[in-house]
Amino acid sequence: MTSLTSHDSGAEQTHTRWSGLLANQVFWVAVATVLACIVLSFATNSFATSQNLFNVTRNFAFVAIVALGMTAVIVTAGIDLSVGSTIGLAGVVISVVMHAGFSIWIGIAAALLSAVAVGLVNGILIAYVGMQPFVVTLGMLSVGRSLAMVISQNRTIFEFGPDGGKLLALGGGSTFGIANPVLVLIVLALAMGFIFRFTRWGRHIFAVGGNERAANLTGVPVRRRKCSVYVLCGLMAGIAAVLEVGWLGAVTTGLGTGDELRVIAATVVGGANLMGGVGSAFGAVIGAALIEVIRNSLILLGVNSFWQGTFVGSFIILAVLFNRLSRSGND
Amino acid sequence: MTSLTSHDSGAEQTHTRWSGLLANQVFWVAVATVLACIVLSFATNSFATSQNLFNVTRNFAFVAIVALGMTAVIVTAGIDLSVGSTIGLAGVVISVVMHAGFSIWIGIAAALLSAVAVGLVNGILIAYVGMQPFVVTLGMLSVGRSLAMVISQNRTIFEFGPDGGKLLALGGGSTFGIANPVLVLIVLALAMGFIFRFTRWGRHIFAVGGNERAANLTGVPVRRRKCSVYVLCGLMAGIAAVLEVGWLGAVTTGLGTGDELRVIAATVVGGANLMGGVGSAFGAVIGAALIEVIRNSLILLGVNSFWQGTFVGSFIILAVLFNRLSRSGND
Amino acid sequence: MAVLELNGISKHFGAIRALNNVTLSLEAGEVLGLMGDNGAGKSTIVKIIAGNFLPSEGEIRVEGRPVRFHRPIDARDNGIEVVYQDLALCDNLTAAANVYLGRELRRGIGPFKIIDYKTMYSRSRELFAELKSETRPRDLVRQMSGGQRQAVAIARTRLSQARIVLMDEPTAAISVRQVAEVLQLIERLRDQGIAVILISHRMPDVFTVADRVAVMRRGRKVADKRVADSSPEEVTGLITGALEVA
Amino acid sequence: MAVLELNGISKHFGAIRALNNVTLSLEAGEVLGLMGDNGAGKSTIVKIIAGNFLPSEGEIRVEGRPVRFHRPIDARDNGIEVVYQDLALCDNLTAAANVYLGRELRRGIGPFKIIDYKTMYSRSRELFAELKSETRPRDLVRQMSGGQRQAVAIARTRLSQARIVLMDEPTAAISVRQVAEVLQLIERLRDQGIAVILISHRMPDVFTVADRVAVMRRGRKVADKRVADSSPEEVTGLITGALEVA
Amino acid sequence: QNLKTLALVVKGLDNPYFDLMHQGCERANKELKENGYTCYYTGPATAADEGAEVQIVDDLLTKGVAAIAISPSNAPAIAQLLKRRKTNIPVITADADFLKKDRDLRKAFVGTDNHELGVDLAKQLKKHMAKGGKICLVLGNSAAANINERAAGTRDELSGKEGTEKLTGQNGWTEISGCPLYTDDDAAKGNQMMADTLTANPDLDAFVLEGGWPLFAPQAYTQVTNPIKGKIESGDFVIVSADTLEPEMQALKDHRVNALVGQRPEQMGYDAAMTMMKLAEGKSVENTIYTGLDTCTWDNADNCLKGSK
Ligand SMILES: Nc1ncnc2c1ncn2[C@@H]1O[C@H](COP(=O)(O)OP(=O)(O)OP(=O)(O)O)[C@@H](O)[C@H]1O
Ligand SMILES: Nc1ncnc2c1ncn2[C@@H]1O[C@H](COP(=O)(O)OP(=O)(O)OP(=O)(O)O)[C@@H](O)[C@H]1O
Ligand SMILES: [Mg+2]
Ligand SMILES: [Mg+2]
Repeated sequence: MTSLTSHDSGAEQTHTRWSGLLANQVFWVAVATVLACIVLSFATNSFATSQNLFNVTRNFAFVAIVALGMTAVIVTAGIDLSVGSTIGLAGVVISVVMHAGFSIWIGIAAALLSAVAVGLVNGILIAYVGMQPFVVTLGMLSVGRSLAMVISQNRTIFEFGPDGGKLLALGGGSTFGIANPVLVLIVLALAMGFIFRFTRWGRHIFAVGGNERAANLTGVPVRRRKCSVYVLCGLMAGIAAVLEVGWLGAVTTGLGTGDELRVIAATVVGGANLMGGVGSAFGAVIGAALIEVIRNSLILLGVNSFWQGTFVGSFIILAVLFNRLSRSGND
Repeated sequence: MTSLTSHDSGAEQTHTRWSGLLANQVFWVAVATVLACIVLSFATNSFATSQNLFNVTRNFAFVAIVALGMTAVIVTAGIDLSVGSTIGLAGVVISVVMHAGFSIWIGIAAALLSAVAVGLVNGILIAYVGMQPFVVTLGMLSVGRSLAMVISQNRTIFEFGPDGGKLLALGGGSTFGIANPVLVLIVLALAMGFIFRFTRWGRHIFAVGGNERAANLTGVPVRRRKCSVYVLCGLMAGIAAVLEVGWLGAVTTGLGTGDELRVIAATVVGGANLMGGVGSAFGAVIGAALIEVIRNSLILLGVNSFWQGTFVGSFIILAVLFNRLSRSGND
Repeated sequence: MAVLELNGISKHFGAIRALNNVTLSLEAGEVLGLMGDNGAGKSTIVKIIAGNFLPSEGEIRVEGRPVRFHRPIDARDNGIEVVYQDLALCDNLTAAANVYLGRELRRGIGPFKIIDYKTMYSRSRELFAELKSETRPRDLVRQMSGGQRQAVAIARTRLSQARIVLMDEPTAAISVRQVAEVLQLIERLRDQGIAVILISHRMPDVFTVADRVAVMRRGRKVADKRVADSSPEEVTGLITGALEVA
Repeated sequence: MAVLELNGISKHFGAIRALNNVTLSLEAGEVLGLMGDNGAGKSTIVKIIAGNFLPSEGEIRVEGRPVRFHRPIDARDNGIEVVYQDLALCDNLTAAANVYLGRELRRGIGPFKIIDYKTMYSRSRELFAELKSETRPRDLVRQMSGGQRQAVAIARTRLSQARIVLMDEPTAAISVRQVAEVLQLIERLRDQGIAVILISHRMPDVFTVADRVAVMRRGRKVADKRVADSSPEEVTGLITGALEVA
Repeated sequence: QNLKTLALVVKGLDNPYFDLMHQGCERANKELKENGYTCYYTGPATAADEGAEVQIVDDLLTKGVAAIAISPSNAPAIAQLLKRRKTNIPVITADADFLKKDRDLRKAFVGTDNHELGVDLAKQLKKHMAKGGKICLVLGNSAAANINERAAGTRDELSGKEGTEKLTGQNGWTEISGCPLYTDDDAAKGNQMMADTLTANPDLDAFVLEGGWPLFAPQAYTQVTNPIKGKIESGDFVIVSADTLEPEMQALKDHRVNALVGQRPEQMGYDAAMTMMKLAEGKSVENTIYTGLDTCTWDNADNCLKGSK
């Protein structure tokens, strides 16, 4: 039906593998990303350096980690606008706790707990009280940022107590030549990919996004599942915050500002559909990668900074457009 | 069905008028707003002053005008994240044109044209190419802001040529003791309220939001309608930009930054449902009013600035929650 | 001359061949019963005639003129009215708004026209009464029972002077009482010289009102004969594949 | 002892009284045909038994125990399986995933269990074959025809050992061939001692398989008698209101 | 010809203040071209986005520029990056500096002392209001270190004690509840907040604007100050503000603000570019290059800026 904007599920395929692949947005975004990388390797002599690749992968790791959680939220037809503030809150919490002399483990636990708490409030209001995700998480965006200011008294924190070195090594260091946040991303992405496909929880969130009423009637614990995706998304934001603080080496209450739109952009460019029922872990990662490659390339190419926004915006649209056009032939 | 988060249409009622009213989010938000105003009139001796009411109404007029356009978009189950950038772009355009010595009419025409152009690009990509509104308008958010920088060369403009005085009077002046932007808002809100209810276009956008496939099958020109709401939303952003520039008396490329979330918050608090099919002009206005009253009251009450975000966020959630709980009794 | 002719229509969805070289013609004032197993392609035929899909191959003629319907409204402009199998209703609108969807009544002068709710409500009430349905024009479709919804979809076809009415299982969810009404309605349509295609899985319904019956199997038309020359048993055999060709 | 009893059940939706003091009982191995005009309240009864709504008044007993179902899964845990009128399918999942929705098969050891797609596909294929439906387990439900969708919904009830099966117009959209299969299936269920409520507007179906027939009118039960003691004409009269009480 | 890049990374492109640095960068370009260099102005789209600034610096180090000047949003984070990268590319700070402990990571600082700017604002305030009073500080983005430093300078000077957290009556100065105001660098929001504060607190005596945001919207600012115009003229109400951009100078001439203390961002941009070129060519530079402050009052409004442009 040419008139309908139905998007194919990344999770299940009919027909042949090949035509399924061609109809898959993730595939096209991956192609676009690889193409961009190849072009850039020839166009600049700094893109394909190991240092730059190290930077690029590390930079998108933070967004991609949160995008994994966001994918789960979007698959249930929800949205989480509070992730940027959650990153700020969790970042402030770990800094304040470690600054006060506690160990890194206590710091991480406190940061993740605070992030999960934000997710839990979102989840309860959305799943059990039945409010619109957009309103709830927009409210929490404001609340989370404000609490971060209250907790840090709006100071920049850059001394992380006795375990400070460990924190900097965790977020800023590398293992086998790969930045630690990237390694964390790889582990989380594989885990989430597996969970989406092979666990009950994974199948249920797709069902909730596909037809919430039907899922409820067939005994899927819809509320519990809906609540859980926001908790997961909060947790991912917390993990990203810990790593980002370690990388930056300092925290202000501005940490993560505006990240919600970046994360959602990555998720959606990676094939998730905001109407629910469609999305994948690999898509989230590849979406984040494409956006970062574009940003990086504009700087390497020395594009006038006023024009950079035009390029980033247009490429996001083009990446998704490319996929639409390639598909319109056979529907 | 207690488990379903179905929201009632603000546009059509069954049953008795009274039970329809009680089930209507707009009604509850209006009650909350009025209550807040009454409480504030007693709690502070400055809220109910004519100067403060003048300020409050003028402040929310800009957001509310754009929220009228956003309501149309959200009713069709779309979203427009580019309005903040559109305000920035249109503001820069009118300033640059008038700064170059052209008359205010040419300036306004150029500003509205540029805003409509952004809306048209959004509309074509969404309606005719079939892309997701979130992606397209997120891209345009970036593009619009960037073009504003390019056009103004990122300078602050505060001299508007020979007609500068007229522009300042238009946006900053008042008529019969009411700020001009408020008068414009009243006219536009009445017009949109009428259009939503009594024109074909109005009925069609509700149909598109309710069931796009059905609307298409029954001969509603779905694509044209979908395109038109983005153009309208762009136009409203353009009008708001002209008034806001007149009020501010200067333009930087930061104009309107972050307004998209403010506008969407107002629309959704005012009862529009992001799943489409539900929304009203009065709701958009009242939603914007409630958010502004909260912001204003926090300053009047001298609330600690770190905590202000917590209050704003919580009140947005509470306004919508109140309505949910009041309704859960009879479903 | 036939009001509607399909010549060698085929339709693929990717690898799936939903229709394979289907040829069909329909006279004015004739009721054609279209039967077939689930997935045989009946709804696909309807959607092609209704301008919902373009056929992959083949040609459609209305009163002898070849036509290409790019949008549903093209088909309607050619006098084709449809009751879709999924009813095509907007849950968030009232029954009356759904009946008039896409052709809202307006009143006023010149370009200043507003929607005429009053007439839409009263006219819808009449249409529902004509169908013996207890549907209230002001109720939201969301809260209606399955049969009430179907009445809304059927009422739509009565708004304009159609030449061809396609009904995709219009009686599936409605009660005995209204089934009789729908069948009578079809007979009245025929008497007005309108051509009707009735898709149904209910053998008695088809044999009551249809002049001709066509049977689809796996995207092909395997039979097309006068009802008088056939029997429910033969048609059942054709549907299930027990009989190869009639 | 009755497997299922409803005592004085009422249900309001705001001002609408969808059910009014309905009392009903069902024995093991009994098939009850539930008929009535559109909007009479049949689906509402099903939804109350299925744990979809709580009744406004009245009591439900399963095998003599009073029960209150707050969620659909509570009803299922009490051995109640349902085919909903709107089928309750997730368009974005495959046929097999829909059949097993809410009770996915898993394999593995201890807490490390993964979804067992293989068994789910093969078992679904068997269930569809049993229903003589040409539904492919790996197809997305979005692309299926109306009858294929219905087969998926019916296949669900076969997964567990139910005591009570509620079918809300299960044959509305399916073809002759499969109607026969569904009716046979109902007979097989009865023979296994399962109680079945069959809602249908098709008189012949009800009279073929039901032991008892109950008729609803405007939220009230107006008749409840053995099929042997009734006739299609009487039931039609009761539905349309031509007969007041049987 | 192939010009070597000297990068100037600012906190955010959306702030008109940084655009003056951009103009300095452009002015320097004329001289730089002859020596084979070009000044490349960049930064994140918004100043709130501090992570993005770190990434941009990282990318520029990778790309391999000849020298880099940074106005850090999150100074310790940029310092941390430099420690990790151990780069040979000469780095200077402009406008805002690193923390004391990190200052050996940069070859020079070009700019003003933000603490001193705050002190100067306080001095101007004291000139008009010797006995103290109820005041409200107006700040920008809550995370902006330079603005917070200015606030600290103002508080220190007014209280007469280093490290004052909040003025609670020291030397007669009190910050009212609900203040400071965070404008998020938004002119419209700044004016709305000032108007609300005036409404709520008729006994307020002064605003100290640690950045000029409300004045960047002259028309709105005019309306906000209309009710207190008379009090400003008579010295019963005082507004002092940072920065001396054109709309602010106009407000000064209209007697809607009592004093302005401005940095010289254009000069800063120029000096930063020139300092970078020297470093790129291996020359040595001074550790701290102050571009100075301009103090403008009603008396010297017409000629206070001569030195900077
Ligand atoms: N949009 C589509 N994409 C892919 N396949 C489709 C699409 N629409 C229909 N089909 C397939 O085409 C075949 C014919 O479907 P159709 O809906 O015409 O059957 P039908 O005869 O109306 O069946 P029923 O009696 O169950 O309504 C089916 O196999 C169906 O799966
Ligand atoms: N959620 C609801 N809210 C309000 N009214 C409802 C709701 N559900 C059903 N109703 C009303 O209750 C009445 C009974 O509906 P129900 O669906 O039980 O009828 P039914 O007998 O199943 O009809 P059909 O044969 O058409 O399926 C109808 O008037 C319907 O409009
Ligand atoms: Mg069909
Ligand atoms: Mg029903």
